[in-house]
Amino acid sequence: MNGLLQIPALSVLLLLPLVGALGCLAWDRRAAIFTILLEVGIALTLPSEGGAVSSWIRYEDWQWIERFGARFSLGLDGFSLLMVWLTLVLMAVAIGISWFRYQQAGFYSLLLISCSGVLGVFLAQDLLLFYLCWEIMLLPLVLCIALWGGTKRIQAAFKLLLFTLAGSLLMLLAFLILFLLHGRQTGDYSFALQAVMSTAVPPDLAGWLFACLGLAFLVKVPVVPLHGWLPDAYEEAPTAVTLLLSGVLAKAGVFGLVRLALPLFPATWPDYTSLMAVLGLVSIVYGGWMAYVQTDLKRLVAYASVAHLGFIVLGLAAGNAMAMQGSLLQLFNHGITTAALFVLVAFVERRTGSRKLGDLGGLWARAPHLGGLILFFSLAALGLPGLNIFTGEILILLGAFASRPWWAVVGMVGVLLAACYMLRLVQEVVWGEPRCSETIADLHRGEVALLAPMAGLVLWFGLYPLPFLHLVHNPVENMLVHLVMKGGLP
Amino acid sequence: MTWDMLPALLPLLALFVGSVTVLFLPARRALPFGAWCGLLVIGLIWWPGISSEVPAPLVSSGGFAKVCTTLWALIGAATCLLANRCCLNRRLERREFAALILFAVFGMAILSASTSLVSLFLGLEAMTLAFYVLVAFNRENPTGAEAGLKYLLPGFLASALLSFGIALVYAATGSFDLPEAVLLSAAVAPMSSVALLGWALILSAAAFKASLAPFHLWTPDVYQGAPSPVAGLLASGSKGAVIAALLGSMPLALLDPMRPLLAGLAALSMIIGTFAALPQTNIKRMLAYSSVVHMGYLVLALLADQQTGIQAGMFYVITYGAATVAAFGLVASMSDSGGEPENYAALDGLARRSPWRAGLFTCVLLSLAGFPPLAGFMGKFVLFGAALESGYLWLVILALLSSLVSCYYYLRPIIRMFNVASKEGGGAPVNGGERLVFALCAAVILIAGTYPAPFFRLVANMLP
Amino acid sequence: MIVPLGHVLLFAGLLFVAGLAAVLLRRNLIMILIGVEIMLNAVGLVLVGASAYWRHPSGQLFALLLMAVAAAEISIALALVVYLKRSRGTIDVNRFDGMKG
Amino acid sequence: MMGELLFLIPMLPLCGALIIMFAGGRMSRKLLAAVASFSVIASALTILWLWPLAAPQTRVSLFDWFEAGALRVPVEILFSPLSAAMALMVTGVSALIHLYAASYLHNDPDVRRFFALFNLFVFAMLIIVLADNLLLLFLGWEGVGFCSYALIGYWYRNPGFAAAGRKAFLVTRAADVLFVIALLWLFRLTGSLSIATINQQATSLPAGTLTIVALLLLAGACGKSAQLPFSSWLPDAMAGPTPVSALIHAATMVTAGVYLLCRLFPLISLSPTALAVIGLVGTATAFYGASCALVQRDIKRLLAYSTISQVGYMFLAVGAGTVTGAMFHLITHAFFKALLFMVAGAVIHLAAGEQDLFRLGQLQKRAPLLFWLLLAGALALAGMPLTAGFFSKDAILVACFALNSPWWTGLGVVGLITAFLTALYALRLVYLLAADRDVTIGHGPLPRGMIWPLLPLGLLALVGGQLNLPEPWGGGTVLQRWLQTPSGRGGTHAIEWGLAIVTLLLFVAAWLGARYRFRTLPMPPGGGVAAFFTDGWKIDALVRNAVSKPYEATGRLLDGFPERWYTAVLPDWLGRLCQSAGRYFRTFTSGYVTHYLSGMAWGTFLLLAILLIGLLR
Repeated sequence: MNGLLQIPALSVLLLLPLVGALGCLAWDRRAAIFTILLEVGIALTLPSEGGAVSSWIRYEDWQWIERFGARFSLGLDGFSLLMVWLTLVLMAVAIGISWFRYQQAGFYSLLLISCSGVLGVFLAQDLLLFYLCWEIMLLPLVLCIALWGGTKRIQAAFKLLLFTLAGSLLMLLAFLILFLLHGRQTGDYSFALQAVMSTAVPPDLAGWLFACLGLAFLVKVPVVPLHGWLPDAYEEAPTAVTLLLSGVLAKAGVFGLVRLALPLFPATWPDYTSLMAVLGLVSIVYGGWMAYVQTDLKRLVAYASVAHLGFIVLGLAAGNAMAMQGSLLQLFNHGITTAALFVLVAFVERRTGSRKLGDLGGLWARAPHLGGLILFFSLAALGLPGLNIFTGEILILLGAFASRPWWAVVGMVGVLLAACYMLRLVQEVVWGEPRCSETIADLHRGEVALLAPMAGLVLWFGLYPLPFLHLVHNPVENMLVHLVMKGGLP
Repeated sequence: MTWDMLPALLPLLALFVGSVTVLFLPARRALPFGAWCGLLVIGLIWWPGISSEVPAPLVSSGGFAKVCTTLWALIGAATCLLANRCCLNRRLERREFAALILFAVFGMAILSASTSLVSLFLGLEAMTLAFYVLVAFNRENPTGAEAGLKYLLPGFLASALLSFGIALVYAATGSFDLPEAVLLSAAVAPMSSVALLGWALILSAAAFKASLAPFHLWTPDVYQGAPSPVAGLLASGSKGAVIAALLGSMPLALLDPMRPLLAGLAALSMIIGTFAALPQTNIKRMLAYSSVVHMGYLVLALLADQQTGIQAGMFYVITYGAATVAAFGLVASMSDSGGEPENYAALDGLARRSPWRAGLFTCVLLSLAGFPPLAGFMGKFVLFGAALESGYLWLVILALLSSLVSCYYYLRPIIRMFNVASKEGGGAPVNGGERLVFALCAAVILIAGTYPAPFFRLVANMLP
Repeated sequence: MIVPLGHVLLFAGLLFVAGLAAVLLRRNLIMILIGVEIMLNAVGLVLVGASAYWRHPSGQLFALLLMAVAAAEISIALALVVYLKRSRGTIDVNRFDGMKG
Repeated sequence: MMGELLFLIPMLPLCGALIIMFAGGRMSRKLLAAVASFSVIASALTILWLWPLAAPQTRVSLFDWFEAGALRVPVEILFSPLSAAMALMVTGVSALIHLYAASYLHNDPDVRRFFALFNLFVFAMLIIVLADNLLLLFLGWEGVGFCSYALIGYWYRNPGFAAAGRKAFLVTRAADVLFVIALLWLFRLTGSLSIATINQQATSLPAGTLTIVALLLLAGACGKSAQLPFSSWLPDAMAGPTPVSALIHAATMVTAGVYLLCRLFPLISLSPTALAVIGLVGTATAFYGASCALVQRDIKRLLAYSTISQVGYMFLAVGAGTVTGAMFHLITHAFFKALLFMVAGAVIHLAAGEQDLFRLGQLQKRAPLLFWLLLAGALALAGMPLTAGFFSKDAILVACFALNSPWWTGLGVVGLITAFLTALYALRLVYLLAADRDVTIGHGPLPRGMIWPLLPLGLLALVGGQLNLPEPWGGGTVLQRWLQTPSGRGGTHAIEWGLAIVTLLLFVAAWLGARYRFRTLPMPPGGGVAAFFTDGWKIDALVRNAVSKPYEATGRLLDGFPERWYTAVLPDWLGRLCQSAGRYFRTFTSGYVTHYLSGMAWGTFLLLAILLIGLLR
């Protein structure tokens, strides 16, 4: 706020990756590592700096485009902090896993640009800035897929681009309409989120606008009927991109839902909760079912990811503090676990040259560490208590049961399905007589170093999630208060 | 006409005198002279010592005209700088080339500054006459002559339509003055349908110049056959000037019956342009269809409320102009004595051979596609916002859909540039003039996308 | 004014359509150009008629301007005709179809 | 302050597991076994040391696991008489089995993984036993499930073994789903997940809801305890090493369901319907298990069905309202079933891995001590009077008959029939193992480490009845007085004695029958009826055909349509549609300038037409 004396840490956080991207191109791809380390450093110091006076840990605000009252304003609260951490962790993992595989600086440059966009999405407090960052985060990854992906990369990239862009254009339309409406009502043409939130939107229009935003965000997540881009994009993308898509961009979708769609149209929200819950449940069951019959490891994990994201959407729909906290926490948990699984799939493929379930088996006999980590993260993914996914799932289910029991009951079926497909993966990859050649190596030190922190986070969030639950407590409370005041909740 | 009108006319006179003078210079000086001449004009416009308070007849000298003339002069100067390589490669006559460019800019300046249907006609014809020659300038090449023919005949037809339209408007209202003629058209009850007929004919002619569907058929052939710098000038300057004239002095949207016409043109352009660009494999033809789409977007500005319409439209013209000049400039800069690299195949591996060109081309195409944080996004944003404000939701949705589909054809060349391994050696190095133009365009694309406030202040100056 | 403006407009309209027909239906470059000239003459007719109707000379001035412009246009066109005839040996416009799609 | 030390009880095995996992790479085989055994023994000693804390119900909390909304889940231990007794049984039996396993796996290359999982299992089991919060209990619940999964598939190179582990996990998971639903429901009703709080508030809950919740809990318990209809995983689970079967699938984990019901008995007992169903499930399973055990050829599968059957008795006990009876039978069963499994392991070891009863024999000649131990276990299982099994089983049946209702009397009669069958198959096992025939001989002599851990168990199997000797027998009902749990309606002396006599008669009948049928070299059972029983009433095939196969097949169908169609075919088709629209619009630009001129003319006409329409309106 008084940004003169303090370092504007959020802006630095947001813009540094862009500098890093230029550094990659101009100097060397090592700039990416320096950048991401610096970013992690900044992000870790963030909570200590701010005061606990308001709900914002930090807030930075600059004039940007007077003509539409768009401001360069960034705000950080517990929820965004969690998301920023997730982004940076996964970005570091993405860079790490690509390091020996892709030599071109452009790859890292694109990753960093996308990183900047994602951070912007998590921090922006202005609709225009949000939209800008929303697009910036997507395109570099699309290019990464198109340039470094598998055999069907071009189609996959375009499918991803067009599906999600269709959503985001709807979002742009909604923002524009909201902007004009607000301007007409108050005479103050502004894109600032706080200002626009006070607009009185006629109920009919609010329904449409909410649908636009909801579509935009849910395509990104994605929930099941909107997931058309997902299997191919996940399968064809380089692992770094896959894990960012599932680990970070999907989260941006939910984040947008929580941060924009709900607060902007609180009164509309009750009309849509049932639909949202049904979408979540369909994702859980359908995703789980599809995951079970996949023969490609990456596709299996991709559908598993859809199923898990369904829980998060379900938690939002449940609309009570417990479920929402669970959902927000689950964003982080899912990010870590799914990313780790994708990383492991990449390691398996690197060693055996195949991702087909039929070609694999008996990994434990050849590479026990790799097998062990696959088992570990699979257990996390199937919701074993004490590991991170369980933490979020049980909170979501408790919350969902409290508001509509049958949602939780259907959700529980998803828990069973998760066990089915994850154990199938373990069965076909880890156990059995080894089918791969004798010579494959176990994880080397660098690979362990990549996965060990993630495993640590899985345990930490599974066994002692309390600090993080406290982190998202205030944001959830604030939002619920807002919803209740605006008639979004009884 | 008196001497105190001279300051107002000075930029136009400078362009005209320049275009004559350049013919007497040594050939190697001609194109730089053209560029300097453009800068001189800009200087004359903005030099505080020259006050243009006494208006000249037929052309205005207000803020709108000043900014427009500046734009066309800049684009003209850029075209001169970009033309050098292609003139040298193909041994074209540089003096005449520079003279024609300056003359075309002269026509554009009159066109966008016109306050009367007479000057409008005059400007349009001056510009078009220069382009007839410029398009066919590379006459050794059979496509050059063919392009000339394909621009000439529809151009003639358009002139006829335009002049008949003007004559009808005059017959109905008794005035050539703009915008009185527009405002009178609604008032002269018995004759208003004649006036409207006249405006519709004028609109068809303008649609031809701006290549709005279904008047766009010449565009791809002419862009392909013309030398790239000329195509760039044609796409950015000539179309921009026509749109500027429609925006600034001919508020057709004030006539209610004209609105569906405009909306129809916009819708058709977006649909046809977008789809027809999809299967293209020739860069210049793709850019041609893309320009059809962009002109369709620009019609939205015509439909908007005039104040916001002018701002949004001119901002869009600036962003689109920068991107288009850079795109055609890049094609020109990669040309050699064998011709220009037209097919996508020529782009394969460009990122290896010439990373800066590839980078700029990527920026340009992404800006045209409207990806933030590049200028094209901001342009579309204000444009669609303006259209939405005046209630054209369906057109905005159509425009959004067309932007969505258009991503495909903008991204395809980008992917080829980076994807396929290099086949040939590095292209010719970028020369100084080109570097200047590219830097300027890149700056506009980036700044207008991330911090557009100065540009908005600029276009806000244009309001009457 | 002896002839009502309506008649002038009607006649000019017919003339214009005739010229348009020539432009659209002929494939010979010269014939197309003649068609355009007919259309321009229709324009001149309207201008002069309207000028008389409004008792205002500007229409006639415009007609003169139009003639000059038409002359300039036609000179360029004829130069092209000569060039095309010399290089390709034909002035059938549809023989020039090297670019399409 | 002493209270905090209670956390040592589960933490010691966990530390053992972690040490073995992370530092075990450089340890010798002996050291591994020593670390693993020591951590469990230390845990058992800690329980004994802190035993005084149990009577006053010590409750210690370490930190909060969750806190969100109304939910607060502390990591809290409740050291009550019930949990202390159960914990002591678990650690004690575990310690013996750990020692046995050290010898049993003396030449297995992967023993580090075994001991790590084994210790982890003890940790998770102790969490179940000691947790007061249902969510924490669920942590242990799933933890033992995982360990069971990993240990069943311990010899992972055999895909069938790994699949058996997976089956165990999935079947129990299916039941757990119902359990978690009960948990969610309880939270919604009481706003807490603490067992104590739930039990307290249970009386204020509506009766219908209560019944459903109790039945859901029953389902969860059935999954873990391999009761009908979730029983089919246990026989397959015998793929694991025998110590695993002894510890997890006989003595401890499979009784976790019973333990859960005992803990939540105050809640469950409020619903007579639920109790009736629990009794029914228990009796049915007991009969089912016994009927299947009767015809098994595989020694371990026989014991597995026997376990299913015996755990059924425990359910019957809970249904009949005697928690003490259930716990009593749970403990005695742990003794004699662990003993039987370990004897079976030794027998298999002697026969070089042969598990077919009809190829084993000559036990009393080759290893007389082992034979006597077998006999002790089998007699306890068969419920020979004065053995541990006799007293604990009788307690249950007494409780049934004492209720004096047709339903419970009926169940009691079935229980008696089952007792006869039990005696029959237990003695069949003895006769077959003692049979005089050519047998495979392998591996040389039995390691001593595999014998002596059996001795205490053998002793306990015979005299364990003293733990809770009923009053008419002059016993002090030690267990009952210690646990202070409901023990059902006390039986009259007439019922006690009558039942004892009937049981004795049944045992004798069974002995005579077995002697007649199995003493001389019998043929293996054959024919369709036998196959039906051998395959566990074909439940497996039923589930496979009704659930697994349709699930997978439908999944494959859906993967083709709509999934592939929607994610691949439809987008491609749309793309092609756009492209062909583009090609169509391209044809307008035909290359003929006359067409371009016509295009302009048409365009003008179009504009004029729009104008005209507008004007006419």
